[in-house]
Amino acid sequence: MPTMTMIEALRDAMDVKLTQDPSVVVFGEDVGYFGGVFRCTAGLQEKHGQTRVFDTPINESAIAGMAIGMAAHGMRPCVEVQFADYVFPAYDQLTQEASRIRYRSNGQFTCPMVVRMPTGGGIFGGQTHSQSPEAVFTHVSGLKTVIPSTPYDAKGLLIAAIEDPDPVIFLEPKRLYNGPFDGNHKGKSVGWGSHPAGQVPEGHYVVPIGKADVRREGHDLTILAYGTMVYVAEAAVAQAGIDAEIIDLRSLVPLDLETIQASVEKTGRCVVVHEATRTSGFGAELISEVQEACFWHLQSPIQRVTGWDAPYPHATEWDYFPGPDRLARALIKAMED
Amino acid sequence: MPTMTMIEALRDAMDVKLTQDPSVVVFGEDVGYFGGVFRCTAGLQEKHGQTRVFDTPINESAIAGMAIGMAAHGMRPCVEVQFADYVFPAYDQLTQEASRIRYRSNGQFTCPMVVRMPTGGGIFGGQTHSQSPEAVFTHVSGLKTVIPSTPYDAKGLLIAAIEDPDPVIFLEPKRLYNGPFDGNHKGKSVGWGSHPAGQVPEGHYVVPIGKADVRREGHDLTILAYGTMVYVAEAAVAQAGIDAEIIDLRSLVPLDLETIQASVEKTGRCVVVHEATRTSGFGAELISEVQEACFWHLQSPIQRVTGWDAPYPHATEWDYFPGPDRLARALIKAMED
Amino acid sequence: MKKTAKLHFPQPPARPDETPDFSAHDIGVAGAIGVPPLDIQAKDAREYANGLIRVMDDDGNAVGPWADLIKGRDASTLRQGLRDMLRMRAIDKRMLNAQRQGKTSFYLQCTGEEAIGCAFQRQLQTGDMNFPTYRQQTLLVAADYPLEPLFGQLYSNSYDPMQGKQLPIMHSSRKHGFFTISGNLGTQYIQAVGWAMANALTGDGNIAAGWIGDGATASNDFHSAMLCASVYQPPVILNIVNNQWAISTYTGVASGKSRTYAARARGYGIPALRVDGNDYLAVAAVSTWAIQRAREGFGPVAIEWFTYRAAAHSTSDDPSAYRPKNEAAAWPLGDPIERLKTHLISLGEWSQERHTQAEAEALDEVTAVQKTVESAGTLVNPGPTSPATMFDGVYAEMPPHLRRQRQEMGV
Amino acid sequence: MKKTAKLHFPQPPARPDETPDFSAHDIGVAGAIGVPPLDIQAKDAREYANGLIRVMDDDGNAVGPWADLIKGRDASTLRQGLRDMLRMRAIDKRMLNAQRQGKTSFYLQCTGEEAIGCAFQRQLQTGDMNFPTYRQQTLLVAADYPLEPLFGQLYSNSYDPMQGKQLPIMHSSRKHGFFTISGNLGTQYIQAVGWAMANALTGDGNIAAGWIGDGATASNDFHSAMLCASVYQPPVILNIVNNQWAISTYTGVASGKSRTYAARARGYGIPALRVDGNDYLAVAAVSTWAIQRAREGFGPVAIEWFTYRAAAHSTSDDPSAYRPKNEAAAWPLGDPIERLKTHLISLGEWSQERHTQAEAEALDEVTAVQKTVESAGTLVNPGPTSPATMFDGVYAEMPPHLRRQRQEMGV
Ligand SMILES: Cc1ncc(C[n+]2csc(CCOP(=O)(O)OP(=O)(O)O)c2C)c(N)n1
Ligand SMILES: Cc1ncc(C[n+]2csc(CCOP(=O)(O)OP(=O)(O)O)c2C)c(N)n1
Ligand SMILES: [Mg+2]
Ligand SMILES: [Mg+2]
Repeated sequence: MPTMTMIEALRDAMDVKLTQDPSVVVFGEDVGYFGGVFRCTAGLQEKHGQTRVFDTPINESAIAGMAIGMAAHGMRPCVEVQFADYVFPAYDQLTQEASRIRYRSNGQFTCPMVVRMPTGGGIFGGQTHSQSPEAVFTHVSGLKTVIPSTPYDAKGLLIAAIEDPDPVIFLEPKRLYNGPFDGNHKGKSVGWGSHPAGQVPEGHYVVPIGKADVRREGHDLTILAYGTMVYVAEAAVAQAGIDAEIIDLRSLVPLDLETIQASVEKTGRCVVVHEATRTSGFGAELISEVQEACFWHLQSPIQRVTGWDAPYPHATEWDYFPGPDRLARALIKAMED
Repeated sequence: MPTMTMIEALRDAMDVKLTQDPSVVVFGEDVGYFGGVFRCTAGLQEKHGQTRVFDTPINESAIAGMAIGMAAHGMRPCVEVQFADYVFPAYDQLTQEASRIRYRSNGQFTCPMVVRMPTGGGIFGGQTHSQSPEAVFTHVSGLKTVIPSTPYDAKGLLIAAIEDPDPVIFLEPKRLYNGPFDGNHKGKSVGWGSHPAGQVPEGHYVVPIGKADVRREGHDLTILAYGTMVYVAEAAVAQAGIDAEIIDLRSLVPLDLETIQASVEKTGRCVVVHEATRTSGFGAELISEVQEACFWHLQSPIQRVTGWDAPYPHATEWDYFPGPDRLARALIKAMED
Repeated sequence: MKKTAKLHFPQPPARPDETPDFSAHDIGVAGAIGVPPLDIQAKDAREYANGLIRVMDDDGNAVGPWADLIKGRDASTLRQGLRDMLRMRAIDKRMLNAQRQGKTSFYLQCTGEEAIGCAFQRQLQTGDMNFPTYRQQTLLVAADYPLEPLFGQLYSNSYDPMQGKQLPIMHSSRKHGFFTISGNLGTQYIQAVGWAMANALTGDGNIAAGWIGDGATASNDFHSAMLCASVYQPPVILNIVNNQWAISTYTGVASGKSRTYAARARGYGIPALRVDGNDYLAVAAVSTWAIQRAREGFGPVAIEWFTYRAAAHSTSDDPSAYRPKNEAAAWPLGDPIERLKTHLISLGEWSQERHTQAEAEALDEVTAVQKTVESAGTLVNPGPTSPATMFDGVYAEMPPHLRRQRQEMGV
Repeated sequence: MKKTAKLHFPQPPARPDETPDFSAHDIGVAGAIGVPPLDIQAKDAREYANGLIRVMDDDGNAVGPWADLIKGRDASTLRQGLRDMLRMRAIDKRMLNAQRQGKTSFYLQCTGEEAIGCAFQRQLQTGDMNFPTYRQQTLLVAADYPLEPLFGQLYSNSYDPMQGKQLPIMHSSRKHGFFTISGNLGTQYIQAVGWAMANALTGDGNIAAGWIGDGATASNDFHSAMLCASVYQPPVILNIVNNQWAISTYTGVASGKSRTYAARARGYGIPALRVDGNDYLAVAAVSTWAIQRAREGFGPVAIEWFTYRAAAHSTSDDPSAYRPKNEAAAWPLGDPIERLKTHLISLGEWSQERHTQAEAEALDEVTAVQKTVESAGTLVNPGPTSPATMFDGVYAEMPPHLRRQRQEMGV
């Protein structure tokens, strides 16, 4: 089986779908000739032609609006927003339009489209290249929101997203593009080549949307994580020496509550971790569901470890990023309580 | 003391500040000559002139962007978005710009501005005249988000918001504009004239941002509510016959956690209610904070009563709206557990 | 004294207690402006964007090159146009009435603007798609959309194809080339461009038409649409209905110092025409030209339809608060129905008697359907609703959390 | 065969292995375009928006009416301009170097575009405010912003006035008329309009200048700014820096079929001029005129500065992947420093020797400051940071939840 980075896996997913399905088109800023600032679409225009893969003006709401029109017509656009930080001009089109075309037309028109965007910090990108906006999409009914943490999942989820009959917000943890990252920024960076999840099958396969992945089985405590935080969780677990179960959610909406509930009922403790700002982050939703579903099993308060409620700072990035130290402290606290 | 509707109270707040402070300006769609589709600014242009109160093109991001520029210069714009459902084109300017001007310039520039918008359903407005978008603002550090439930608070909070050194999202529960509304839509509608909170002092006063209001003291359970839901809570409490404490949050960010915590520690039970869609709604944040702060006091899971995770439907509006019946059921459940 | 900067605040020509005054508008003369070649470029389209294309002169005669473009057509097509407009007016009348009687929550007329959508739609083919606003019910009517679902949606009853999910006036009919209306102004405009791109990419031979009001040209999506249409050159017609008002706001607040909305489109490199929207023949002729241009691959075109919103913005609005009561009557380009009627009579193809009869027929037909549909329930007397359907169609397949919520609803 | 619609995809004149080719650009001749009256209206500004205002001819002589507008100026102002540009280039050089050495995470040059910001800024008054993008460091330099904070921000060390909160290149200096840069393209443009409205409303006599790249003209905020400037007529100058590229994307993807960006602005009813941005004299003259127009209350004006991005987009970019390596050298309007130098030499006010010396002086000065500032820490060797400051300035007063989080951080 070939080894791929997450970038290659994403590109491969688009390549598979572009090849298979003539209604798939890929576009976005710098996505065509150049192949994207993160190179996710490199070579796709050359291979599939510019009617399938093309550059757009710098207007994210136009990108979303065009995609909606095409999707309603019957095509399957898969568009890129250069950084998740730049999706906000498209927020109206995505949340008020894409999300509701099916509903408000009572099924006459639908909106099968994917909006890919690199998310999260850890690259010294400052306030405008580091944000994690998942929560402002998970609040919107009609949208699905997914986020892979491995090349394998990235390809399988992206194919699933392109084939999904409804609009999917597809978040790509940019810090995982080239290798797993556990938050130890001073450590040596490793590539996907040496990681089992860097093994990516050729051709078509899907990772179904709505299914979480138990990344580590454990008995003491459940960690709910997604994206980069999955690796931070692994590191924190090792550091704290706690037998935690780590669940990689993969899909935020729909959420695999069944898997979560089973785990928390088993462990009786739960810590939620994400990189986005704390207040009204997706962690809040997780905590709400868990405390309601598992109240009688909980032996300590559910903790949140998150980005702070400040814009992502540049110089003190690593004090902002919820790394393994902070998470380990929370794990220990959750065990002590 | 004069009696005012919430509309009159809001207008009076703007009038007071326009009179007192030459740097205050008021603008928005239909806000000038006509005085706003809900009449909140009626008469203000005539009184203060069109350099102070004026109409804008139909572009909410332009409204926000102009306000940011003016606020950075030193003025205090108080702008209206015609319905909260139409704030999304301004989402980029509000969340990526207004919220961070102070931070990213390290205090060289600031952004004292207010964005008023009618929010919530109950007027057969369908998907695009009924939404409650508070949660997608509370997630954004640098913004404050407030929502009054009475004419008295509306005026005092709006004056506080205009005087605040930072940007404030000011949500106006449109169903409360002309009178309290407890969700019994078949009941007779009453005006503010007969309600004590319809008594509004003339001239200048503030209701501080960040302070909740205990609307009803009780011992069995704490209800966290805001906007229209405060009255729904009152009705549900009467209906369920439970001695609940009702807290009107008034300010979502910053949140008066102290008042909330004291109450839940006393009652040991908590129900959260809002009209917005459930997933990732502000209720999730409240639940997270409460379960963390009051875990050892909680005697039953915290319940959420919310709008469903669907676009606001037109015909079945009252099945969508979280009315007193649903809330009463949740109260009883919270007591039984 | 040194000059300093002062802000400018655009004003309408007249306020409530003033005399209507449209003298600032240069409406030109009928027949004066030519028909551009199908492949015209924006840079050569100056006169079409700044002038006003008119076909019918003051006596109802069709004159000039645009008249020639459609002169081969049978008079029956014009009678059909007249009937479409009469039907539209009857529907508006009955629906307004229903709202006044509390049978529906909200309505919104298109009085004075009937020619635009009616004549445009009749030039389209099956498969073409409009991206309308709430004031283009004309497109549905001229696409022969049945009255039952039209009224059904007004009453959110069992005739309602949207099953009560949408507002009374936010129609959708894929079959009739009518894209689901959004309450959020402007959004449909760039979607129309996307759809037209799909037309070109799939080679289906169809076209798209975006619609926007003068006020909503201020929206971001107007810009997106003009820009992307200019860049990718899809087969799209970008219609701007300039009816002088956006609720209480005068069109000057949307146009600023732009000469015309068509001129603004031309700034994007899109050939643009400005047309008398109250002149059924002008609308039919220009639409025919524009649709052919788009369909044959000569790229996008923008059309500013110059008209006047004769009615209130909606049933929530009282225009006497912001403009003279008799302003509509002073509109220099008259009423579209009256003008087409005059033309047909002057051709000897119509008469006052036939007109009166046609008016009555339209009203009778509409009233009859309305009655039938009302029997299934109205707002004051609602038919049975099934709230659980509110969870259908949020997604193609209902995810677990919605299933749980439906259960929790207990219905 | 019937024609059908096909999409168009704009292409650059040349790709990596092709020969640079700017022959499609009509650059006109120096001195050909006149100076419009200060109160010119958009409708009369056609030639200014579609042509190209140039002052220096190929031999470095200043010719034509725009040259006359500034001919009274002392040669020392031009030498200052040259020194500003040399200093700018030295800073770019040193900063790029620092990034290459890993001392900072990111840098971005303005090579080839130095004349625009340098000459514009020197015509402003204290109190005027620029709303720049990341490629207008020229404005800071020509506003005599000290080098210490400039380098301090590059290294996020104790010299950094932003205390490490912002990216190296996202400067802010209220005192120097430089609004805090946003990473989100376009947003500053409508904010500039709002600020200018405040200038007019408070009567402070100052003006605002918005800046945007050709690529970012596609953003919604470009539209908002043009629209609101047209509506309210505030004292704002809306600058468009057309440097032919937006990262890897050719300017044609932003312009579509618009003739020029200036022409697009003119569609909004704003008088617009298109100017050779590599001609220091043209920039100085047009800026002088535009600033006077705005300040004296004649309303907004748009200026398209026609130039070429000679360097990579940023240190993350390698332009050889999408354009010919030697394209910059083929730019028909040359290099701004070379051109001003030639002009000054032809005036007898400068020499090659003085130039070489000035270059060295600039580099020495910059290098010296850089050294000093580096001693306080760089990315590879960071100075002490105080993470707790990350909570300062989110709000004027720290709310309880941030106080709790600061505590939780444990610093
Ligand atoms: C994004 C958005 N902002 C505001 C509104 C409220 N609104 C509804 S109709 C309208 C006026 C529209 O005027 P125009 O575009 O001229 O269309 P007309 O009503 O004249 O047909 C406004 C401001 C809205 N629906 N959407
Ligand atoms: C809203 C937004 N979308 C995308 C980006 C990513 N981005 C940064 S610079 C750039 C190109 C800008 O080109 P242009 O406006 O021509 O300015 P130039 O770099 O040429 O000076 C892009 C797409 C961004 N910063 N903001
Ligand atoms: Mg209108
Ligand atoms: Mg550029």
